[in-house]
Amino acid sequence: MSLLNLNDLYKTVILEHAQAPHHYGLQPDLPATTLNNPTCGDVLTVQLVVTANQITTLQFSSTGCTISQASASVMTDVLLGKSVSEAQALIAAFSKLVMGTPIAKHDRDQLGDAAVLGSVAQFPTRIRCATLAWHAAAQALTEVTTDDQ
Amino acid sequence: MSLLNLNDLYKTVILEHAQAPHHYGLQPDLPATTLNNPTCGDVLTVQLVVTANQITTLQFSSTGCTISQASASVMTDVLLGKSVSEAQALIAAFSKLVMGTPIAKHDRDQLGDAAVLGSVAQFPTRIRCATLAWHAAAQALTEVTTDDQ
Amino acid sequence: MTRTDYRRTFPILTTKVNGEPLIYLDNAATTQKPQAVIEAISHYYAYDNANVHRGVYTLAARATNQYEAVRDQVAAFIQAPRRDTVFFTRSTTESLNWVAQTYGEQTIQAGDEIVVTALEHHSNLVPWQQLALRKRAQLKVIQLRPNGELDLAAAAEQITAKTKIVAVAQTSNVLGVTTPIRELAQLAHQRGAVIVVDGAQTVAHQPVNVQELDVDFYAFSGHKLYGPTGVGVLYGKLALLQQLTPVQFGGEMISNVTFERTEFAPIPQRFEAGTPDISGVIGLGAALKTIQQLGWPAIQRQENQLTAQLLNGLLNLPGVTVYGPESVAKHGPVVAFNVNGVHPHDIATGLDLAGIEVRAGHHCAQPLMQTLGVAATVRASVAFYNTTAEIDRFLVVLREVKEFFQQ
Amino acid sequence: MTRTDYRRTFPILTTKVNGEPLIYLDNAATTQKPQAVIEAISHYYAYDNANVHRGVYTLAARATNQYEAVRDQVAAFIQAPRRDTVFFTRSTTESLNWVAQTYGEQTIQAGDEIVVTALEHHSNLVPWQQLALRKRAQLKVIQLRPNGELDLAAAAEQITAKTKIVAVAQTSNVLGVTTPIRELAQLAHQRGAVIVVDGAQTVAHQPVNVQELDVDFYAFSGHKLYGPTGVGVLYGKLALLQQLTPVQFGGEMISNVTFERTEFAPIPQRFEAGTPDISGVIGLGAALKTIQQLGWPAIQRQENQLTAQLLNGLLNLPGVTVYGPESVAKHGPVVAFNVNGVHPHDIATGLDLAGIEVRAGHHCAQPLMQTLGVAATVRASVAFYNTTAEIDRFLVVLREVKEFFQQ
Ligand SMILES: Cc1ncc(COP(=O)(O)O)c(C=O)c1O
Ligand SMILES: Cc1ncc(COP(=O)(O)O)c(C=O)c1O
Repeated sequence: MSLLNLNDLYKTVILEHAQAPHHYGLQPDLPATTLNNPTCGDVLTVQLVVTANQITTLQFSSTGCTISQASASVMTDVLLGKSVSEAQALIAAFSKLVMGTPIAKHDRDQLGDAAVLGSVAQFPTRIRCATLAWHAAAQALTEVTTDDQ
Repeated sequence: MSLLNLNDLYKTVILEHAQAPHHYGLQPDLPATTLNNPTCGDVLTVQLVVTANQITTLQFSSTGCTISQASASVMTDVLLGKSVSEAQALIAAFSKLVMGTPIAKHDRDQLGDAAVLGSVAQFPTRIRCATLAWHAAAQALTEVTTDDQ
Repeated sequence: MTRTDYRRTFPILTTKVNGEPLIYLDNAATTQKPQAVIEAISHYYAYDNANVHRGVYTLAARATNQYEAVRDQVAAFIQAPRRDTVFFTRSTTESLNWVAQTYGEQTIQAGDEIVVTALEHHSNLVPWQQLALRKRAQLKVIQLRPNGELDLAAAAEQITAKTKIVAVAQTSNVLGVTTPIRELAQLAHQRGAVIVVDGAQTVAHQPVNVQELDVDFYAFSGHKLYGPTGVGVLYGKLALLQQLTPVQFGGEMISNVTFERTEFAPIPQRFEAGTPDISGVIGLGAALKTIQQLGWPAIQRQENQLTAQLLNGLLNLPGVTVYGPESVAKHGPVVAFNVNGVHPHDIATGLDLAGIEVRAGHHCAQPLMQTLGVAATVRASVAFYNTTAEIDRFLVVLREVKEFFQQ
Repeated sequence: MTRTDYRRTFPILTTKVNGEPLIYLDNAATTQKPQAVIEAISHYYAYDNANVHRGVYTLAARATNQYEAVRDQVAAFIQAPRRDTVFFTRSTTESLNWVAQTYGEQTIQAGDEIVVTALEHHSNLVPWQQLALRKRAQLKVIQLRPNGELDLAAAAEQITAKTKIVAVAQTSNVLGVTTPIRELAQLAHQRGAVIVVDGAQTVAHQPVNVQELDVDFYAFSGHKLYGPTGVGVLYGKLALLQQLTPVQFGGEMISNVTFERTEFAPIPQRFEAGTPDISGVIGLGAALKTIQQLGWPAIQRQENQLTAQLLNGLLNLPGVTVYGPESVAKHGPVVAFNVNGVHPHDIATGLDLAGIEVRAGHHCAQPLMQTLGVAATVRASVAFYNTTAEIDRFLVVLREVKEFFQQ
């Protein structure tokens, strides 16, 4: 094996996010959304607060692989400060990206570090790892949005 | 197809027995043993009386194919007048015969017309048709024998 | 490729039986398999074999993708609204039993009615009969018209407000008649019942649209559809499937397990406990592709022609009784008959000696035999790969066999 | 033929994955298939395909004889006393569920106990758990010793006069440990319980004698035994099978049917409703023949050597935790481990890029993971066709992957 192959998937930025994830840790007093990945038993929880239609708090905690940890970390970076509809659009764009579907340049730019996870498309069994946090955020968004109304 | 093949299985003596079976018909006042062939739904009933260890009555009735009708007919010819143990030995010999296992010359002689049914061995799916009556007789024998004791 | 080219891709059809070229006319029992199906299975084992839904490695992904792609194919084949409304079983028999064990078990109470028809295969009769016995419910039977067609007026009488389940075959495996599923579905739904359809004898011979038919459950087998043994399908309406609990547990049908309790996975995984027949499913995918490539018009044109030839040939043979409708328009590719005074077994053996394979027996429809007043029948059933020359030969040999026994 | 010759008859073992020669180390999930098995299936479809138990014609007889001959092979393989004490299911999972649905359903009452062990696969846990919940019975768990071995003293405590069923795997699919089935059977019988054994991970790796073990039910899968998917086996003691009623109805499992009632066929037909996986059964026959030809001594010698190499290699890698016993003598050919600080998925992906296929996850044994205090593990499992060179390469690449992530 050439370790180059490993580098294809596990780019430095991914390893860095996984080793020192951003916005990691939960607050006891905030509502939380938990999803799990039945294949590996991984569990991921996000907490998300929307104030005046803007994501003002977004943090997570998880037991999971490098891909899921890194993906959760970059997700918090990307979505924090976004409006609900911007966030929803970016979540959809990220899903496409990791499925290998081309996305608009504008979305790609907005995704920032997360765009690096596009390499997951070549590893179909790992797509679920990459999308877990984003699915959790999407679900949390519907919950807070519903609460607002 | 050559009809010669059909003649191999359906020898003249078999056709004759099937068309005019011997000892056909039941008596309302005698105990009866009924077996069925689940594949085709055929039903065969025998009545068997043992007096002083000898088969004194043996008759049958059935809805069935040529092979099962002919086999029942020759069976009554062969077993009538035999002792219980002779009959049991002949039933066992007949079973072997139609399975294609060699049998003793003495048994073969005793089987008479029934020996012709040895050709069934080449038609594995029809063996059950040939043995149905003999199985019914064997079962009836255990029932009357038990009654005697 | 033409229909004749497709016939050539079925290796068994070029073999001999008892020294004579095989003429296979027991397609209602199981169909033969094209090279494409045989190769799909071999290829899977030679290149892609791994367990599904479990591994993160490449082979496992390949196996899982191929397996799940067939679910999409099956959903498209019967026009199911969503891929997760179909799941894989062993057979039609298992699919129908599953509905009885889940929906039936949960729904039926003492005094309820389950309605079947007089033409059902044991697989769509005994599960309901046993359920009715267990629950002290009543099993009711829709009788047939003298020509074997289902009597819709009788159906309207039998299906009442007490009816909870109507279970019916779309095509009879004995009489070849097709039942009016849309109308029965409407009747059932008007009375608040669900309709469970046994499509075992239908799916290989005509396009099926479960949404247009508006059926609640639809069952069929791969092996009667040019696919391998070991794989069946059950379609169910989304809302029904979602409310049902599994009957088998273990493997990948869970989402979380502790010693105390289990959370089940979403449908369809929830209903596929343990390692499924992966190669069977992949083989079924190849079979569906063959049907799609050949196309319904070519299949139906040939089958209609063969059925007409078979039916008319038998009707014109003196001393032969044909069961079911005499009109080709009302006939699926199955014809049951008897030669007067000759037992069906003897006819089948006579034909077999000429390489012609037909069924003799009760065809797993004993109550229908009782209705017809016979113990057994002969049955010839065709598929698109049969030829008019084969039917000609069948009719010639049948006449010879008949004369042999009636001599 | 030598073991190496046999290896060459597995076509997939000469393929590449991700550009590297395939090193298949997920044999506990499913084994690869020799050419003999692939060809048995192809040959059946190309020459002998017909439905079983139904036709009187030649093809049907051939199919039925081949199918039933495998029943004899299976009975001999596990030393069952009679051919009719084994029947075919889809899988281990179905076999175990079947026992729960028949014997379990008929026997278990509120307050009874069902005893399992802490190492069970979901397929031998969830069916009993759900049965216990349905019946308000108690599910009890025999715990393991720290090295993963079953604690017989704990078993003697858990199995009481209230225990009706003891369900246990003979070999763990995670820890590789083998449980003392004979002793457990004795304990169970002394207390008046039956023992149900999950042999999924055992039958490919050591001879099994169900009479000597004195087990009441024994379940396994063809696909973990070099055979096809879609076929499983259940053995049951004669007296038990004879008293059980079927759970699926239809097809050839009947002896007489009217609309009102059904008489079931004798065992084993009674329990094989509908068209079975005929080609799967015939493929299993070919697999059993391969095992017999190669012989247990050759298989066990190689698997013991590979297991020792694997286990010692992993134990000697710093930063690696191995679960289960550290002694090869106590080890089946399955080793579960973790690389400290690296998620099992990442390890499996790293190995996969080098063509090495191992499992990462909970291995359908979530409660055992909870006992081990981990969410998931990596698992490498060998079969007789694996080589020492493959294990060497696995250990080398594992070290590289480990360093990559721990850099
Ligand atoms: C109408 C009908 N229903 C059900 C079945 C049962 O199919 P299977 O044996 O594949 O379960 C058959 C075929 O035997 C059939 O013809
Ligand atoms: C110990 C054990 N039991 C049961 C099973 C289930 O086997 P299957 O998926 O073939 O039903 C497995 C394999 O996954 C196993 O390892």
